[in-house]
Amino acid sequence: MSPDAWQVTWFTAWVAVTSTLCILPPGLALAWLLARRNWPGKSIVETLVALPLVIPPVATGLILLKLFGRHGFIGRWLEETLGVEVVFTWKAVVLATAVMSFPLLVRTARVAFENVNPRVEHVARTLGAGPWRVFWTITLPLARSGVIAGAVLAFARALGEFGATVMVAGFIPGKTETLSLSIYHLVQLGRDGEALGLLAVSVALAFGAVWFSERMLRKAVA
Amino acid sequence: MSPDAWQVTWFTAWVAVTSTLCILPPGLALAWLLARRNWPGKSIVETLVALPLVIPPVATGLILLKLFGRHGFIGRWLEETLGVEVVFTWKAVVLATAVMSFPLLVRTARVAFENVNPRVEHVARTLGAGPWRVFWTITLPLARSGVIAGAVLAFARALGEFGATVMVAGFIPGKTETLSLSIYHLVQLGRDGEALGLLAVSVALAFGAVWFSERMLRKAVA
Amino acid sequence: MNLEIARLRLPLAAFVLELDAVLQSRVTGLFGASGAGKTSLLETIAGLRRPTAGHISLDGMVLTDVGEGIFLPPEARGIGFVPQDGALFTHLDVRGNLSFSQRVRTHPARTAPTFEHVVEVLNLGPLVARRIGSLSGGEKQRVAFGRALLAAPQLLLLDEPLASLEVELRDQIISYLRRIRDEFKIPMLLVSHNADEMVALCDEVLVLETGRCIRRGPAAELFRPSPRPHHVLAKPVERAPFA
Amino acid sequence: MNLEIARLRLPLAAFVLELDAVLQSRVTGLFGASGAGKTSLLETIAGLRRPTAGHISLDGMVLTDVGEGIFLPPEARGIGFVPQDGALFTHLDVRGNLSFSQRVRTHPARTAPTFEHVVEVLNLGPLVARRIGSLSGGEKQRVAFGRALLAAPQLLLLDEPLASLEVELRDQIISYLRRIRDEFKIPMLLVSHNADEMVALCDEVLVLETGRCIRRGPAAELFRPSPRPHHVLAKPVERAPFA
Amino acid sequence: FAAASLSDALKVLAAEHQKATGDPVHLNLAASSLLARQIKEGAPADLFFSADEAKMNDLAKAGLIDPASRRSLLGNRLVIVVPLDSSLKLASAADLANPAVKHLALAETATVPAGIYAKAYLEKAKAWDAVAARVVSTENVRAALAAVESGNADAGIVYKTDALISKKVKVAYEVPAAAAPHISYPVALVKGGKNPAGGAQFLARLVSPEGRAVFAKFGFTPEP
Ligand SMILES: Nc1ncnc2c1ncn2[C@@H]1O[C@H](COP(=O)(O)OP(=O)(O)OP(=O)(O)O)[C@@H](O)[C@H]1O
Ligand SMILES: Nc1ncnc2c1ncn2[C@@H]1O[C@H](COP(=O)(O)OP(=O)(O)OP(=O)(O)O)[C@@H](O)[C@H]1O
Ligand SMILES: [Mg+2]
Ligand SMILES: [Mg+2]
Repeated sequence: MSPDAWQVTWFTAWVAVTSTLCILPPGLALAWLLARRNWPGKSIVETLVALPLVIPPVATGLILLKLFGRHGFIGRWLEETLGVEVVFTWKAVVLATAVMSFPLLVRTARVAFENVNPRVEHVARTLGAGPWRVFWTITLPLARSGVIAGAVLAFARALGEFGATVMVAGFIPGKTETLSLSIYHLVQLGRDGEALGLLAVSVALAFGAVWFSERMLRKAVA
Repeated sequence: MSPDAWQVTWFTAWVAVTSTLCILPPGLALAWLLARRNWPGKSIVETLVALPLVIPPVATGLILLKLFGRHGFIGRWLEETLGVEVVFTWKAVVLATAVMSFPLLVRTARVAFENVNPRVEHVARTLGAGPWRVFWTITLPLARSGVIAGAVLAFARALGEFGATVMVAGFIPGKTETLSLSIYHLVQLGRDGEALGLLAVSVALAFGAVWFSERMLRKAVA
Repeated sequence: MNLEIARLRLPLAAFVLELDAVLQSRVTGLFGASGAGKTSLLETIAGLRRPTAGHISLDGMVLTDVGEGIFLPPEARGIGFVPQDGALFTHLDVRGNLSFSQRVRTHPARTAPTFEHVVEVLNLGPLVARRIGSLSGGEKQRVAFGRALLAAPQLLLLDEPLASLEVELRDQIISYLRRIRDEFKIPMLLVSHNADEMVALCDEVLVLETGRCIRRGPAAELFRPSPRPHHVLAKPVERAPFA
Repeated sequence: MNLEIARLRLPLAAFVLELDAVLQSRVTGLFGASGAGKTSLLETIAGLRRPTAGHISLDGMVLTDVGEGIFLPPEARGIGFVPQDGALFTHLDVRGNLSFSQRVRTHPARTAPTFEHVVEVLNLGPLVARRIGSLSGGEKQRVAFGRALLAAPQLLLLDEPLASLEVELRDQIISYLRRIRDEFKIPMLLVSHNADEMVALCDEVLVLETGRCIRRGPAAELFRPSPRPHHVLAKPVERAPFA
Repeated sequence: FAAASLSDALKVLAAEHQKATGDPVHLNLAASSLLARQIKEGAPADLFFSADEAKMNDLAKAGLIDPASRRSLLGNRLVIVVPLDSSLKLASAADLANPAVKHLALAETATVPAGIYAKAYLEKAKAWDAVAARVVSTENVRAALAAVESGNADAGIVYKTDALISKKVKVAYEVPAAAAPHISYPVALVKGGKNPAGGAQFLARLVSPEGRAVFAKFGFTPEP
């Protein structure tokens, strides 16, 4: 592999890991709320969460661009208060992949949380653990297979995301270039052979994630 | 809404339902095998299943085009034996959305199957139910929340799929035009207002699916 | 009944369950300390665990034979199993649990007690429409028991089916079990920690200890009346004004 | 101990649990038929269920007061609960279950039995490194029991903790419970169907029926020795060559 | 910001530019329509190199580019391609009405430049009505090419530069320059860029004879 390809691979892996880590806290919190609490508007929130899946990625990308762009609501605020520019930087890549993989994490983790027996959580509380500790020591470990599966799905999606990324981050070689963008680009140029090479790299990354998740699961069980 | 838009909406809903229904049997079977059996190459199959998520949609589309195209391996066979042409017809739309949503169903259903207590299945067998009946009367109902969640994810993905669809099915108004393709098209033309209208329709469909799934769950529990 | 268990070996966490026995009584008791291997033995007979060696046959039909690679699946054995923890189907209500075997059975049924009969004897009348999640411990145990009875088995394996029932209901069910034994001629294997139950029901008792049968004999011989007084709730006559 | 339960109302599937009682004994027994409401009462005291009306306080500390909207969360009550089904943490091994409360506790602990002590008395030594999934029924019950003891509670709620244990172990644990009662002065509420256990442990017993306390009094008064013989395993001396 | 089809040539030029001036050039390579969209939403671009005049006109109308800097730099030609093993003989647009052409692959005829040009060509040749029902619109030129490669479309109309990259299609007919609309790649400075001076410098390199030579090497026809 050329040094360029290495650099793209690292960047992609880094983006996928970062975006997965970023969505874990809010994703798990939301999944838990959906699984364990009843509140008005739950169905609406569920639909909203699924949105990035439902609408075509370009549209998601456009919405993100409008929000985070220089004229955008959040973008302007970020630039004025923190001096941070998001669009067309690596931050936009992370943002796009995070938004696109969020629904996958939430849905899968929710199923896992729903399957944890509340009686066991109750007993943990009589043993002196507050709700927060119960979540960390009981709910999360018991739901781990689902949470890990959700994280792997999110990671995989982050590796493959293209439509929204290219809209908010552009395809700037060496700056916002991910494997997925490169593959698209190479396919466009008819350089299928090189595209195939990068595809293999993507698949290897995905395989690594699956393998790692299986190991984590096995360790947790043993 | 214009009659055209209605037609596109119906077609999209129909495609999403059909592709979800098509992947349910193989998806659930595979999820069960991943959850309940240990076999060599399991990690590899898991990675393969996740592939449509990992690689950019165009690449998936290109691979499908090569397989199902007139010179393609499967395409030729289908045409010669059954006289069926897939590419650039509605069948290609269903194919593309099915392939793209398959990993979401499998992963989510797998988590749900893993959470079913095997003891309960064992007892069902001592009561005279064969493995097949146990699956239908015990495993599947107990895993229903996850299976339904997986189906909803798959349905949502099917609504939003764009990249692979446009590659194998083209954008043929009145024939392979889905909401997602229309939205993309309108966004490209800068007709954001109309795009927003169709987006709202997509979202309404997704909301319908979420609402329906919640109802099914509640009925199953009651 | 003729249940033959020959050279059975089943490795467990801390020891190996080993048994060689021919059981021919109508009701055989399994007695032994916590963790002696009683449940594991029942599960092996029911076809839920595969032993590493040995042979099990019931009335001439081979159920398991490790040497010849025979392992009849549980649903073909016609053996009812009431597990210690109930293992009820939480997605069905009580009626759904009780009638489960009737809906799924593929093998022909023996003459069996009727649904109404089982419901009456086990006192399940007010519960038939209830969800499993809202049952009390004893109620769950009775449902699991009724579910197995309605499967019309050729042999019933009962894992402490009376452990969380009060004395009155327990006595009632014991006399019902006696009728099953005599009327329907369904042989049983009964695990219990209660010697009185053993004496009341079993023709023969096996005592297990760390996976081996250390004693075996008629219940009346193995158990003796205790010198320690046994207590029951006194009739409330002496304190009439109360409640 | 001074556990005050005033005008408590908890609607259940078939009836409403209603109770008005001040409990001051060291060990109070709850006796009653399957489904009488015993478990529901314990869960309400532990803070796992919210009653629709009533007041509960322990040694002057208000735990629940529906009128004033007070509901102390379970972790702040210092009440140990051994549920009927164990509800063990399947992702931890036996040691992890036993030491759980030590790791998570935020409220200061009372003087409590030590880990080693509990392990020894409950015969858990060979089990500490085992996974929950491979335990027998009685083993699970003992782990759940030990886990609650190690939480150093101010009050112990025991839901049939001895139901699936053999007589020897049961006797041993009963004498241990007596020591806890006397040495550590932890008061207890004990649910059991076994009158002998009640007589051996309880100072006072409440008899529940469909959600109401129908009788109440010292164990020695409520129960009387049974005329029916009680059986125990006979010593194997008479058949010396066996085993 | 430049059309994706220009990427190979531009990467070479960007590298040369950095070597010569020390200023790095950040390329954003995507479909022209997408780039135009991004610039409209305030993307920080200095230079826009579009694959068609329409997109550039859009931005000019919105007042986002510096009209003085606008140049039509490159030209391209349309060709009709068929699968390598095809026996189809095509000598004019009218031949596309031949029933043997069941599917005709074009890039999307409303948004993608190649599609817009192809449609205009067919209309000019009075062949559009005859073939319209058999047109398969694809997302972009590359997809149209892929459709022909895989044999699912019997013919397609694409750029000459694109036809050259595929070894599985052959050019059946090269549309004469006069018969088709004038295809050109305009380039212009974007207003409000972060580094207008750098943009102008790079633009100068693109229009220089050396720049043109590089484009010519990649199959484009530099315009005067
Ligand atoms: N799946 C398993 N794998 C390994 N060991 C097991 C498994 N299940 C149980 N054991 C162990 O085997 C022994 C016998 O268990 P079993 O459940 O048969 O006991 P039991 O006689 O039914 O006890 P109890 O009266 O407490 O229910 C115990 O030490 C237990 O820990
Ligand atoms: N979550 C619940 N919702 C409604 N009703 C319930 C619920 N849990 C239990 N019940 C019902 O309330 C009654 C009392 O149940 P509880 O579990 O308190 O009985 P119990 O006295 O502990 O019986 P057992 O000795 O059988 O364990 C039973 O009829 C039971 O079916
Ligand atoms: Mg057991
Ligand atoms: Mg109870």
